[in-house]
Amino acid sequence: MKNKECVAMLLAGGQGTRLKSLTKKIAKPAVYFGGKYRIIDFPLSNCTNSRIDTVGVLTQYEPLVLNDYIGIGAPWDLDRKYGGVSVLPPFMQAEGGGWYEGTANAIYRNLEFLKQYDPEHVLILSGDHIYKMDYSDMLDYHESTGADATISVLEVPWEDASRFGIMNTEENGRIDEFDEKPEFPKSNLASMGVYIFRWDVLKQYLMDDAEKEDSSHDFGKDIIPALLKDDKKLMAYTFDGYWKDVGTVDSLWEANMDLLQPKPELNLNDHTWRIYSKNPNQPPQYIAPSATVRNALINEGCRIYGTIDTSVIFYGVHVDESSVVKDSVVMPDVKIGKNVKINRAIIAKGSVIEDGAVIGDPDPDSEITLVAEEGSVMASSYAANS
Amino acid sequence: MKNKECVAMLLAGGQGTRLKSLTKKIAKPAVYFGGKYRIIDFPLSNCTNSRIDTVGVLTQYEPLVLNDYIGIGAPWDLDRKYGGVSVLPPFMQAEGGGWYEGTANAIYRNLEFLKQYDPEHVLILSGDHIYKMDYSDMLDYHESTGADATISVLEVPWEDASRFGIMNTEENGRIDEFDEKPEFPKSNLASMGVYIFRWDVLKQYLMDDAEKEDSSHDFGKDIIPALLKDDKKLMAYTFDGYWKDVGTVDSLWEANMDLLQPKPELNLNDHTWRIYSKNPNQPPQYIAPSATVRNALINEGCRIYGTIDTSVIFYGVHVDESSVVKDSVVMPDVKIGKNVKINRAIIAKGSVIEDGAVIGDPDPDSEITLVAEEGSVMASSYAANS
Amino acid sequence: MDQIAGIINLDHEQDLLDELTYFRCGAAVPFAGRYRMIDFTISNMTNSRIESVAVFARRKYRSLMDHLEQGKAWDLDRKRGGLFILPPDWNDPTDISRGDLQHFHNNIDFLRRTLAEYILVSGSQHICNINFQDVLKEHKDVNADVTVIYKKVDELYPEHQMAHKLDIDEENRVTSVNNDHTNTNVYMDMYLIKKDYLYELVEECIAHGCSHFFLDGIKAKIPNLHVHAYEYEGVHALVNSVESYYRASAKLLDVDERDELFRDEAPILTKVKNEAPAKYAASSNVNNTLVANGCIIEGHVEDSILFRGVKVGEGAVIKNSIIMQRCEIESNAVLENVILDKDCSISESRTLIGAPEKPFVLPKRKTM
Amino acid sequence: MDQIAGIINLDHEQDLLDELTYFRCGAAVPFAGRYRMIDFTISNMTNSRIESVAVFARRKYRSLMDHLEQGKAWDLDRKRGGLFILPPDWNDPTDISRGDLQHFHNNIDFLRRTLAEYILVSGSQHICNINFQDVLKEHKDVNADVTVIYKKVDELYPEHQMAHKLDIDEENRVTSVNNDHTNTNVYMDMYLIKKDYLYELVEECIAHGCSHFFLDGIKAKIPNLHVHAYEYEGVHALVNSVESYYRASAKLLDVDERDELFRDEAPILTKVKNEAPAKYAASSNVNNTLVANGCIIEGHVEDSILFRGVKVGEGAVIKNSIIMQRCEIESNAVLENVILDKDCSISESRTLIGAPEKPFVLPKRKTM
Repeated sequence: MKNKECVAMLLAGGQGTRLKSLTKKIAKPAVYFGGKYRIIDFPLSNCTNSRIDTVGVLTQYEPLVLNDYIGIGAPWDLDRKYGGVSVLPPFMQAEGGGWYEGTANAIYRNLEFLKQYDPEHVLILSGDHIYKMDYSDMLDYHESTGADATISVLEVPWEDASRFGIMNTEENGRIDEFDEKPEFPKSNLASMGVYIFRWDVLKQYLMDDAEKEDSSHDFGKDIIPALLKDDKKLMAYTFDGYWKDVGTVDSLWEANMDLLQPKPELNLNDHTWRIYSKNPNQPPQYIAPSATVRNALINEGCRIYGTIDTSVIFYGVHVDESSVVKDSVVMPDVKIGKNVKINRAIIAKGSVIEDGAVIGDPDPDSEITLVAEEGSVMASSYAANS
Repeated sequence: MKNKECVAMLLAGGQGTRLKSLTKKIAKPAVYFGGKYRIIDFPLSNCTNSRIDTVGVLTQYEPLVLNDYIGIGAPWDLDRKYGGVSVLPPFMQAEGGGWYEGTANAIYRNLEFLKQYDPEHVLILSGDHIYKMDYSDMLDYHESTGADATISVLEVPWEDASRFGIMNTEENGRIDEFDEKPEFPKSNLASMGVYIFRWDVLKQYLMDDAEKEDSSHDFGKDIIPALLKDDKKLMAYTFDGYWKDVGTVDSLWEANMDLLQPKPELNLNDHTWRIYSKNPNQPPQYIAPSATVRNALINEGCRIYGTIDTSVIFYGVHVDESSVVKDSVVMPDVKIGKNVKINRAIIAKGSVIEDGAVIGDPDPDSEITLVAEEGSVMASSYAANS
Repeated sequence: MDQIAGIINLDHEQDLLDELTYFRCGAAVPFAGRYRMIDFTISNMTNSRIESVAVFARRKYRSLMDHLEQGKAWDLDRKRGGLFILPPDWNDPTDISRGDLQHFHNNIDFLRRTLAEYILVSGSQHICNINFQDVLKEHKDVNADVTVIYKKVDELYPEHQMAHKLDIDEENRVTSVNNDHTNTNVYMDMYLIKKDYLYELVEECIAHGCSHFFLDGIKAKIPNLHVHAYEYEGVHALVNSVESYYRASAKLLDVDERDELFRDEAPILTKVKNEAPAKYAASSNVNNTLVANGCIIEGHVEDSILFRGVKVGEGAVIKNSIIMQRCEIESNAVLENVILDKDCSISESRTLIGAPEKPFVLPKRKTM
Repeated sequence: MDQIAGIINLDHEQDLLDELTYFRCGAAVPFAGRYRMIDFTISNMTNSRIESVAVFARRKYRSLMDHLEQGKAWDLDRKRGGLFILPPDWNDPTDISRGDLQHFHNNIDFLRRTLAEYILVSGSQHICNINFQDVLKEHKDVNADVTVIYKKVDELYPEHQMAHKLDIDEENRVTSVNNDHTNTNVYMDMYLIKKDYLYELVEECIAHGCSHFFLDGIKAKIPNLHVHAYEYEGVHALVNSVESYYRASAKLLDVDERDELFRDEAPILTKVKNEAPAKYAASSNVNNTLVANGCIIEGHVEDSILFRGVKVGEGAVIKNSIIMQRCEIESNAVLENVILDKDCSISESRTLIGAPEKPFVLPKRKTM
């Protein structure tokens, strides 16, 4: 069999506890975004659009929804005969087994998977970010600079730099130092958690790292520092475009609201870079005579009889007469009764909001209200953060 | 979504230690059989031929080869949009996780998977046996008798009965007693490890069993006795046809030899009941002028210059001039040099047998010789059992 | 459960939808915002657990092939069974069959290979949500030779005049198939028949030089056969002209009609396009309209259907119209009683107004 | 890496394989025990990382469609790119294109949609194992307008007389395309061209009423274009007649020829059939023969090729013959210098002997 130029490994095992009840039953990469998608649609679509056709998805926490969602990879054109998408949970071997103990350990435990394809390079991705990126451009840069590893970075505002892993680089882009959340950042180039390694280098460092008892087996904390220590050639590849970590309820809400700009930075209608997702097969959305819809993203299968203002509405949502949904995100199959008022909220999948209920706080400084999955909200209740 | 009439759960986690080095790196269901197949091809093909299109494959031990082999299920027509084949390894949940602790525990831990399809019945299969069976006939029987569970049995010679789990039945086929390897069997109806349960009954008994601290969480040892104790309706469905447990090196060899009968009981050429398997895409086999081939099964991609007598040869095997392979099974991609003598042996995948080597013992009472995977046998060595 | 195989016979369907059928057959005409006509027939078949479907195509089937992609959307791209599009490409000089019998004769392998005992033959013009297993059950209960499916319509429209009608006795046996303009029992171009019996009738028809299997092989034999009439009672539309297409589309804006047609337990499936959710600008004003994904709406739309990827500029006004895939309506354009085929562009401030009873139709890729 | 899209143009290929092409085009003829002719072209394309392939089909393409199944075997049943079988079904009354220009004109969407910058156009009659990325590299190195591929053959056989030949100067530029019967530079019906340039030439050809793109659009322009000749040096056979088919098949019994054609790193793929391994009975005697899976052999076979699922009864003798899928040779039958198409049956003790230079051909499903 032919070997592969580049295989992607997508770390999708995170629980994402800061997303509260949204990740009670599903792993973070399976969380909904943008009226139609799940977070993992972005890295998977980036792969297929970048012509990377072999992706290992490392799962651990509540993989059932993710497994079922990824299925055979058909939505992302990753249902390939050789390669395609493979879900890689922890497994047992003759010499025992156990859970993945860190990002590097998860890849280390799947070296056999990588050896099957014997790639030249390995692309490491995480399933936590919303962005559109052509990994093949990064790969070209990685190959042309002859780097051992290339780390994708983006310029963040200086005042935010101390919240990120910061790459300090020489003029030519070579990384000479890595500062994890530095108090006094020397650069504003933040790591996006997207790495390309030469396969032989990665293999060696993962095997060495596995031997170290004091290692936390993490790319940022252990592998990158070890490479730098050995004076390996690490290059920073600057990405410029929309990139958002949606790790909290607030940032998830914000990223959804970003899509409602007249010309959003993240263009979902670009036919040369489609974001693929599993299709729920619903009829077109219906906007009734009584409805008022403005500044909104609405998906198929919805029926809108009320008012939607500056909101993102997933598939199969019904909004009855005289209800107002404002500055909110309504996830799939939510049923909203009459005379409901929703402000600055995320309503999780399958919730039922009864007639007259009032949810959320219109105060722009208030926290975003979250209604838990398959929650039921009565008229008398005022949904607390769950 | 529509619910499914019957979902199959295939237990494929076994290590199969009695197959020695054949299962060092792969789970037992992935072991090769019949010149072309792996054991798991049989239950998977039975499912698709029985129009059961939803199969969960429970893996645990060394799942990489099995995962890769099953892939998206395309060879068995199980690459379905809704349903199809799903590989189900152990996973972590908010409340923790761990390895599967028994056949019943493995199913219990995947109740959420089954709930997705909300089937009427669940078919439990194991990945250890070679047989062709129409599960839909068994399902019809199960439905027509209104049983809570139906167990497929076959008549074994009385003298062997004490090696099996024996079902004692009333005249109408109702099971009144289950004897695990009885010293003095009252019946010769042995369980094949193929069960159909009503989904509501199975769910209840698995949940009850999970609570029991003294349970070994095994279908044969715990679930079936519990059902019998509660006087549930358990029916025996008599299967008559070829069925073979290939759990040892000798039985695996025997089952291969069975195929060489002029009219083998297990007909692999029946187009109404094809055994599907992943295709290695090799050109046709070439039988050279110097070759002598008789009483053999040979697969594509082979080149035969020597003598093949009463043997099963997998794909990509080369046998050079003046070598004789007799009463043996040669697994994929084995290279056999000149003047080699092989008798009563199983040569595992990728082995290289050098010129002049002598392997195995022609004595019909001798044990079958096993050459380990990717083994190399020199002229001077005499392969020991590994 | 007994198995049924499906045949979608487009052989005698005429392409009378004017501009909409210049370059495609009627079965490939877009309908209901994201579907094609044939999606309803195929989905009804797969929802009835039919796993083998043959499409007898004769003319203008290229866009049909593109759309169907070997049945992918219906999970019919299979090893066992699946969807077969069968255009006419036969080269047997000894073949004497004519009309749709050519299809039955030359595609006899489809019938031979399927394990199904019964065959459901259907056209593509009757939009409905029907379960053919129910039809089979009735077929077996009354022990019929052939079961034909009909709809008793409340009111007769011009499109019904082009359909055959059934006279039925008190035991629901068909006594005649006719064109009586007052008869409201509209034959839905669907019948169920045992495979072996279909064989037999096909051979007989060919031997007698027939050219229309239903008329010559079944209708002509009504006195001698037990032809049972199955009444379909659900939502129904017959689309065989621009006017009936327009009328059927307008009915979709009714919530009850829509709920009966699009059902969770018997979904209508179609090719997936991966469009983003529809986007409504602050300036948009949309009422009583079906909108598919990928639309970007800045203007005013009412009583209309927008297919996938339609752009409506600021100040544009669309009423009582059907706008197909990827049309662009620039700002301040006015459209009323209009059907735009795919990829049309309407320039700024342009006005197009058709009659309510005869919409103005623009063919594919037109710029005005 | 630059992207290439592929076009397999069957438009001008004649079906001259007698009985073997009565009901199928040459591209669909079974070859080498388990393949069809077109498998080699498609596999060469996918092995060269070509991800979009269009097949311009004109006649007898039904069995081709069945075989290709939208490209499944080559992993070409894709969302992005993939395999498109394009039979002629165009209905634009304003279309003035002729010959294979009709295909280029009516399928221009294929070219528009692909992201590839280069197009590789090939026929289906040249059996080889070639990497088109190597061709592209040379094409760019010499900065050619068009690169045509040829094979310098050792010996000229009748089949080569039907092919075009190339005159080449010392810089490997083509100076003429001709039918010189002594020229051993056989044009392989394959050329590489930039997509935009292909567009341009196609439009020019249509405007001038041309009907053969290669002859009118490329050959006629050789004085003005930089047409580079790429020499393919590997194993090669041209199959355009029964005799050349028979000769090419016999060559496959040579281990070196076979090793060059079937390579692990550039495999030839085909539709999967799920046949059991071939079974050799105790009475079998097989020599110098290629055997596909599903065969059950009880008789004597030498210097032959058996396709999938062939049964050879006890005492039957087969020599220098090609036996296609599912033929049954009953006991004591004798076949020599014979080609049996699919599904033939030879009854007990029957003898059929052709001439070594002109094999006896039996059409599909014949019983003798």
